[in-house]
Amino acid sequence: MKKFILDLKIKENRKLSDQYSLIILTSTEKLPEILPGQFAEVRIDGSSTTFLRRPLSIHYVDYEQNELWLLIQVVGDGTKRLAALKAEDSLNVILPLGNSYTEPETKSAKALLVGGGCGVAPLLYLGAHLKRSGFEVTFLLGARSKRDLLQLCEYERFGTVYTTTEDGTHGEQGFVTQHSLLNGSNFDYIYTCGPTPMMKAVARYAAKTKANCEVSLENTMACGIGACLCCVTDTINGHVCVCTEGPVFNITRLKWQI
Amino acid sequence: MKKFILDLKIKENRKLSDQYSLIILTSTEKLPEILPGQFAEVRIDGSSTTFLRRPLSIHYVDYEQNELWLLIQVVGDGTKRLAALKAEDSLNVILPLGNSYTEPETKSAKALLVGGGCGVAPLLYLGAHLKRSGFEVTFLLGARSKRDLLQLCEYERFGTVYTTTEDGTHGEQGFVTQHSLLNGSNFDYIYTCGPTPMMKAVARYAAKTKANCEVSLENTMACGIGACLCCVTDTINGHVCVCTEGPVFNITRLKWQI
Amino acid sequence: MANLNINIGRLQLKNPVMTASGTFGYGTEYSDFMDLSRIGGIFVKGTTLRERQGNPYPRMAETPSGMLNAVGLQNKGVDYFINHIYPTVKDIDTNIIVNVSGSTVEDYVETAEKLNSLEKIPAIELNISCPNVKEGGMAFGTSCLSAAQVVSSVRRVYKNELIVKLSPNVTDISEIALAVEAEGADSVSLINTLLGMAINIERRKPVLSTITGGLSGPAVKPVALRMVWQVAKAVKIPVIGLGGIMNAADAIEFMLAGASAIQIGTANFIDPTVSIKVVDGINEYLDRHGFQSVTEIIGALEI
Amino acid sequence: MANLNINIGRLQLKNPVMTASGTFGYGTEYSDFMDLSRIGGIFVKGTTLRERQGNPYPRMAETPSGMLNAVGLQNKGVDYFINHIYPTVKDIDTNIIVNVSGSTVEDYVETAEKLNSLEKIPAIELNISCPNVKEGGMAFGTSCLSAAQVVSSVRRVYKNELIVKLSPNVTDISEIALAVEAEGADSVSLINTLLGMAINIERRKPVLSTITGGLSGPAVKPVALRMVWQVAKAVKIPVIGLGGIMNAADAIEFMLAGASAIQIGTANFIDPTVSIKVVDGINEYLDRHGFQSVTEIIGALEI
Ligand SMILES: Cc1cc2nc3c(=O)[nH]c(=O)nc-3n(C[C@H](O)[C@H](O)[C@H](O)COP(=O)(O)OP(=O)(O)OC[C@H]3O[C@@H](n4cnc5c(N)ncnc54)[C@H](O)[C@@H]3O)c2cc1C
Ligand SMILES: Cc1cc2nc3c(=O)[nH]c(=O)nc-3n(C[C@H](O)[C@H](O)[C@H](O)COP(=O)(O)OP(=O)(O)OC[C@H]3O[C@@H](n4cnc5c(N)ncnc54)[C@H](O)[C@@H]3O)c2cc1C
Ligand SMILES: Cc1cc2nc3c(=O)[nH]c(=O)nc-3n(C[C@H](O)[C@H](O)[C@H](O)COP(=O)(O)O)c2cc1C
Ligand SMILES: Cc1cc2nc3c(=O)[nH]c(=O)nc-3n(C[C@H](O)[C@H](O)[C@H](O)COP(=O)(O)O)c2cc1C
Ligand code: FES
Ligand code: FES
Repeated sequence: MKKFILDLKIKENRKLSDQYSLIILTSTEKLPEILPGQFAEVRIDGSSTTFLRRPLSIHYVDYEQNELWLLIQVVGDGTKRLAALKAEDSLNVILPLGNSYTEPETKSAKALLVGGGCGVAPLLYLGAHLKRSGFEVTFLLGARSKRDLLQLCEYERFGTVYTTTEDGTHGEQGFVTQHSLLNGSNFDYIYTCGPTPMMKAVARYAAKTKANCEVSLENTMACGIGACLCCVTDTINGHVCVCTEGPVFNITRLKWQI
Repeated sequence: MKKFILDLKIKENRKLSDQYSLIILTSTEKLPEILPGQFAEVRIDGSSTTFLRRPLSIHYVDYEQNELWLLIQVVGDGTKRLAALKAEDSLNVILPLGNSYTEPETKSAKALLVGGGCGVAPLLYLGAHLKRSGFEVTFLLGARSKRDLLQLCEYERFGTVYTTTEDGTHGEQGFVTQHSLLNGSNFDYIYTCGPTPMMKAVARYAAKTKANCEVSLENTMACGIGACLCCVTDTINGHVCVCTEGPVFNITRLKWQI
Repeated sequence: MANLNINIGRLQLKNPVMTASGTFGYGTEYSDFMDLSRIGGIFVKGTTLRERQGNPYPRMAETPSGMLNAVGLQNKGVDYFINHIYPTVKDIDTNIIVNVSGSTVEDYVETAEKLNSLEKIPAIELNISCPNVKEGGMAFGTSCLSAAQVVSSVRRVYKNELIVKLSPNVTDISEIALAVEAEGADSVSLINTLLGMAINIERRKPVLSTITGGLSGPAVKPVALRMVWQVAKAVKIPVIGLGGIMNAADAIEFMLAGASAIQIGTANFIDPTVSIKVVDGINEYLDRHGFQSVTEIIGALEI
Repeated sequence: MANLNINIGRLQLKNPVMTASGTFGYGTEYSDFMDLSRIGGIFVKGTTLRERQGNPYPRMAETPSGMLNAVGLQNKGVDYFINHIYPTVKDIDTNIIVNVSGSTVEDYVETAEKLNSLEKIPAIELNISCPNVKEGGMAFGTSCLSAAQVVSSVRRVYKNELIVKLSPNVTDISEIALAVEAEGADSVSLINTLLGMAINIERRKPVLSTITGGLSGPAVKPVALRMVWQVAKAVKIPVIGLGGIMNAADAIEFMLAGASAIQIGTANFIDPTVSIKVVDGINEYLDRHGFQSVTEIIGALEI
C-alpha cells in the first residue's frame, strides 16, 4: 500500500477523560485507503523533549465524513502535546503503516475483539470492518475503572459489547480474561490489543479453545516504515520488524510462552 | 538588588507589526523594583530547538497597573514562541538582571535617547525615569521603515520624539546619526541601544560633542547572572560580564575604536 | 541554479546529499515519499558476510535531541543482498553504496570481494566501528593499527571507490583518518554513532538489550562537525560528513568545515523527505551567496 | 524521608547533589534563588595559579539540547580566590570544592598547595581537560601518562580529598580512570565537556572565537552515563557523575550506573533552583521504591 505524509487538520480534539483524548482529523483531500490494525507515525511539534515521531493506531476512519480518528492516552510529553492540540491546528502524519488484522476465512465465523486500556483503539475500526463484511462481532473491553471505558456507544454500533473493570465500576469485576463470556461462548477468531500480559492471557485462552488469534504488538519505533530495524520482535522466522510485518501477528508466529 | 524567578501571567500579547510584539505581563504579587536598562532572562517553553533562556530588555514597568512590558522582535524560534503566547499563558522570567543606565548628575542636563530597531526597548522605561526625575528628554528613534517605528505615542508621553527611517517613510530619511537634530542641539547625556554599528556612530558623535554616553550591549548569554562567564566584552579593565557589569556601559570603559 | 555536481574520487554525485547507512533501508522504503534519483547517493544497510539476527529487543531509546540504537547489524548477508536486493535497487538512478561490516578482517575482505563484481555498486563504505572479535571486541576503528589492517586487506581485493567510515569514540580521530588514508582509502566518512547509554529508573535496568548503544541525531552534531573539521585539515582524500544533520544549514556547516559531501541519517525518521529539502536548501544558499558551484564552499570556513 | 547522606572518601555530603564547576559561579550568584545549604556541595569555578582573562568573545553557542562554551578558564587566580572569595564563601553550610586548572604540572601543584591550607575547602577537583602547553597542547586527561603525571605530582602536596575530573574526549576513559586511581586520586568525577564546534553559515565563520569549544547539556547525557558506568565498573574509588543532568530522573540514572554523587551544570542556567528539585526528587524516588538510604541505589543497575 502506498504510504503518505499528510498534514491533516484537527476537526475536533475531544477530552474523553483525565488521560484520554479523541482527535478527529480531516483533510482537504480524500483520505487514503487504510486497513484495520494499521497505524500512523505522528510528528510532535513544540515539545522540547520529544524528538522522534510517535506511533498511534488508527482508531477509526469515516470515509463519508472524510475523518480519521486517533485515540490518545497521555503518558508523556509527546502525547500531552497531542492532547493539547486545538481545532484548526494541523498534524503531520505518515500513514497507513504496518499490516492489518485478517478477516476470518469462513463467513459464519464468530469474532471476539478483546481490548484493554488504550489497546481498544484499533478494535473500533476492526469491528466496523468485520461487521461490514458480515461477521458477528463481540467486543470485550477491559479497563481499570468506569471512567477509562471510553465511547462504548461507538463500539455498540458494530457489535455486542461486554466490559470488565478492575474496580467493578462497570461490567464484571476483574480482568478481561476472567469475564464469564469466555466460559460459555466459543469464538473462531480472537483479535486483541492491549498490555502484553493481557494479550498473553488472551492468547492462552485462544490456544485452549483452538481459536485463531491475532495480537497487535507495541514496540519502540524510530522510523515506522521498515528502514531502521529498531522495532523487532522475535518470531519463528527470527527477528522481524513490528512496523512492517506487524503490528498484527498471529500468535502461532510468535515465540510467546503460552 | 535581589533577583527573582517569577511565573508572570500574560495580560495581553499585542502584535505591533509583522516582526514585533508587545507582551504585557502581570503578577498576582507586586512586581519587584526594576531599574531602566535592566533585563530579564525568559524561559522558552515548547520549542524543540530552543534550549537556553532568552535575554530581553525591560521595555517598561507600570507599577500602578502592576504591568511589565517586553518588546519582542521575532528573529528565531525562541522569539517566535514568545510572540505566539496568548493571554492567560504564563511566562517564567528571572529578573531584574544587569546594571542600569545612570541619571545625569546635574538636574539641568539635557538627555538624548537614541534607539534603533529593537534597541528602542529599554529607552521607553529609561525616558519615563528621566522625566520623573525632572530631566528634559529627547528621543531619536530609527528604523528601516515606518511600520518598524512602534508605539511612538508611548515615547511622546515622556519627551520629544524625532525619527529617521531608511526609506524615508517617517521622519527624516537616513540613519539616526544623520538626523538634523544632531547638528543644532547639544546634549549632555546620550543613552543608546541598538545595532552595534549604530551605537558606535552614536558614541562617535558623543565623543565629538563631549557628551556623556552610555550604550547597552548585546551578547550571547547562557545564565544572565554572572555564573557562566560566557557573555564577556573587552573593557579597559579586561573581560567583564555584560550580564552583571552591563548591559549598560559608559563608552569610556569600552575599547571601541571611535 | 548553482552547479551541485561533486566528485568523491571516482564517485560522481549529482549533488552532495546522500543518506546514511542503517537509516534509509535500501532506499525503496522511502520511494513512496520522494524521488530517490534526486539525491546524490544512498548508503544501504550494514551488510555482513553471513546473515545476522542483530540484537534482541529493545533496540532503541529516545534521548534529548537524539536516539540510541542497538540494531546490531541485522541483515540477510551479502549473498542475499547480491541475489535479491541488488536487482531491486540497481536501477535507481543514483549511487547505491553498500556499507560493509564485519567481525574479522576476513569477513570484511570476503564481503568486499563479492561486491566488487556488481556493476551498479560504485563504492563501498567500510564500517570500522564494529567490534573486532579476535581482539577482545575493541572496535576496529578505535586503534590505528587495526583500522589500517582492515583497510589494507580490503584495499587489496576491492577495486572501486573505497570509503572508510570512522568511529568517533576515539581520542584523536585525525590519527585514524591518516592511518586509513595511508592504506589506500579513497575517502573517509564520519561520524558513526557515539557510544551512549540510557537507564529505565523505574525498572532499574538498561533501556537497551545491549546496555550501551549508538547515539545519533542533532545532539551529536557539534562533535561530528568538530571531527570533520579536524579530519579535513589532516587528510588529502575527500571527507564525507555526517552526524545530526537535520536541514540544509547543518549540511552547509559540514561542507564549510571541509566535507565534500554529506549524509543524512536519523533526520530521515522525522521527515522522510528531508534529503530533498537539503538539496534544495543548499542550492538556495549557493544562489543567495552568489556561488556558481557547490565545490566553492567546501572547506570555505574563514578562520 | 530516606537518608540522603553519602561519603565520597573523607568528604561528607548531606546529599549527593552538587553543582558543577563553571556553571554555578561561587555559589553566591545563586543565593537569591535558593538556600545553598540544601545541596551537598558546590564546585566553584576553574581556578588557576595566575589570573586569566579567558578567551575573546564570542564564547558561547547554543546547540540542540546543549551548548558550547569557550570561556577559557577566566578567573582572577588562586591568590585572589584565597584572599577575596574564600572569605565570602567559607561559611556557606555545604562543601565548597575548588576546581583546579593549569597549563603545566607545576601550575597545578602550586595551586593545589595553596588551597591545602584553607580549612573550609575539604577537597579540590583537578580539571585535567586543560591543554598541556609543554606537550603541544594535548589535554592532560587524554593520555594515561600525562594524567598520571599531574595527579601524582599534586597528590604529593595535597592532603585533603583529591577528586580528578576526567575528560570524555578519549578512546577508553576507564584506562585513564585506572591510571589516576593508581596515582592516589581519592575519587573521579566525569564527564567534562565533549569537544564540539559550530559554524555561522551566513558569515562562514566559526561561532566561537576559539573555533572549537566544550559541549554540555542534555545532548551529552547518554555519553556521560555510558562513561560513568564504564568507569564505575573499572575503579574502586568513588565516582561522581555529571553531564546533562536536568532533573532527578537523570541524576538517578547516573547513581544506578555507579555514581556515588552527581553534579549539575548547564541545567542551572535554565532553572537556577534545579539542584534543590533534584534533591527532592531523589528523596521522593527513594521513598516510593522503599529505599532507606541513597547508598542503596549506587550501582544498583540490574544487568
Ligand atoms: C503500533 C503502535 C500503536 C500505538 N497506538 C497507540 C494509540 O492508538 N494511542 C496511544 O495513546 N498510544 C498508542 N501507542 C503508544 C504510543 O506510541 C506511546 O504511548 C507514545 O509514543 C508515548 O509518547 P510520549 O511522548 O507521550 O511518552 P514518552 O515520555 O516518550 O514515554 C512514555 C512511555 O511510552 C513509551 N514510549 C516512548 N516512545 C515510544 C515509541 N516510539 N513507541 C512505543 N512506546 C514508546 C516509553 O517507553 C514510556 O514508557 C502505540 C504504539 C505502537 C507501537
Ligand atoms: C541584554 C539583552 C537585551 C535584549 N533585549 C531584547 C528585547 O528587548 N527584545 C528583543 O526582541 N530582543 C532582545 N535581545 C535579543 C534577544 O535576546 C535575541 O533576539 C533572542 O535571544 C533570539 O532568540 P531566538 O530563539 O528568537 O533566535 P535564535 O534562533 O536563537 O537566533 C537568532 C539570532 O539571535 C541571536 N541570539 C541567539 N541566542 C542569543 C542569546 N542567548 N543572547 C543574545 N543573542 C542571541 C543569534 O546569534 C541569532 O543571530 C536582547 C539581548 C540581550 C543580550
Ligand atoms: C538505526 C540506525 C542504524 C544504523 N546502522 C548503521 C550501519 O549498519 N552501519 C553504519 O556504518 N552506520 C549505521 N548507523 C550510523 C549512521 O549511519 C550514522 O553514522 C549516524 O547515525 C550519525 O548520523 P545521524 O546523526 O545523521 O543519524 C546507524 C544509525 C542508526 C540511527
Ligand atoms: C560555561 C561553562 C563553564 C565551565 N567551566 C568549567 C571549569 O572551569 N572547569 C571544569 O572542570 N569544568 C567546567 N565546565 C564543565 C562542567 O563543569 C561540566 O563538566 C560539563 O558542563 C558537563 O555537565 P553539564 O552537562 O551538566 O553541564 C564548564 C561548563 C560550562 C557550560
Ligand atoms: S521502526 Fe524502523 S524498522 Fe520499524
Ligand atoms: S551570561 Fe553567564 S555570566 Fe553573563
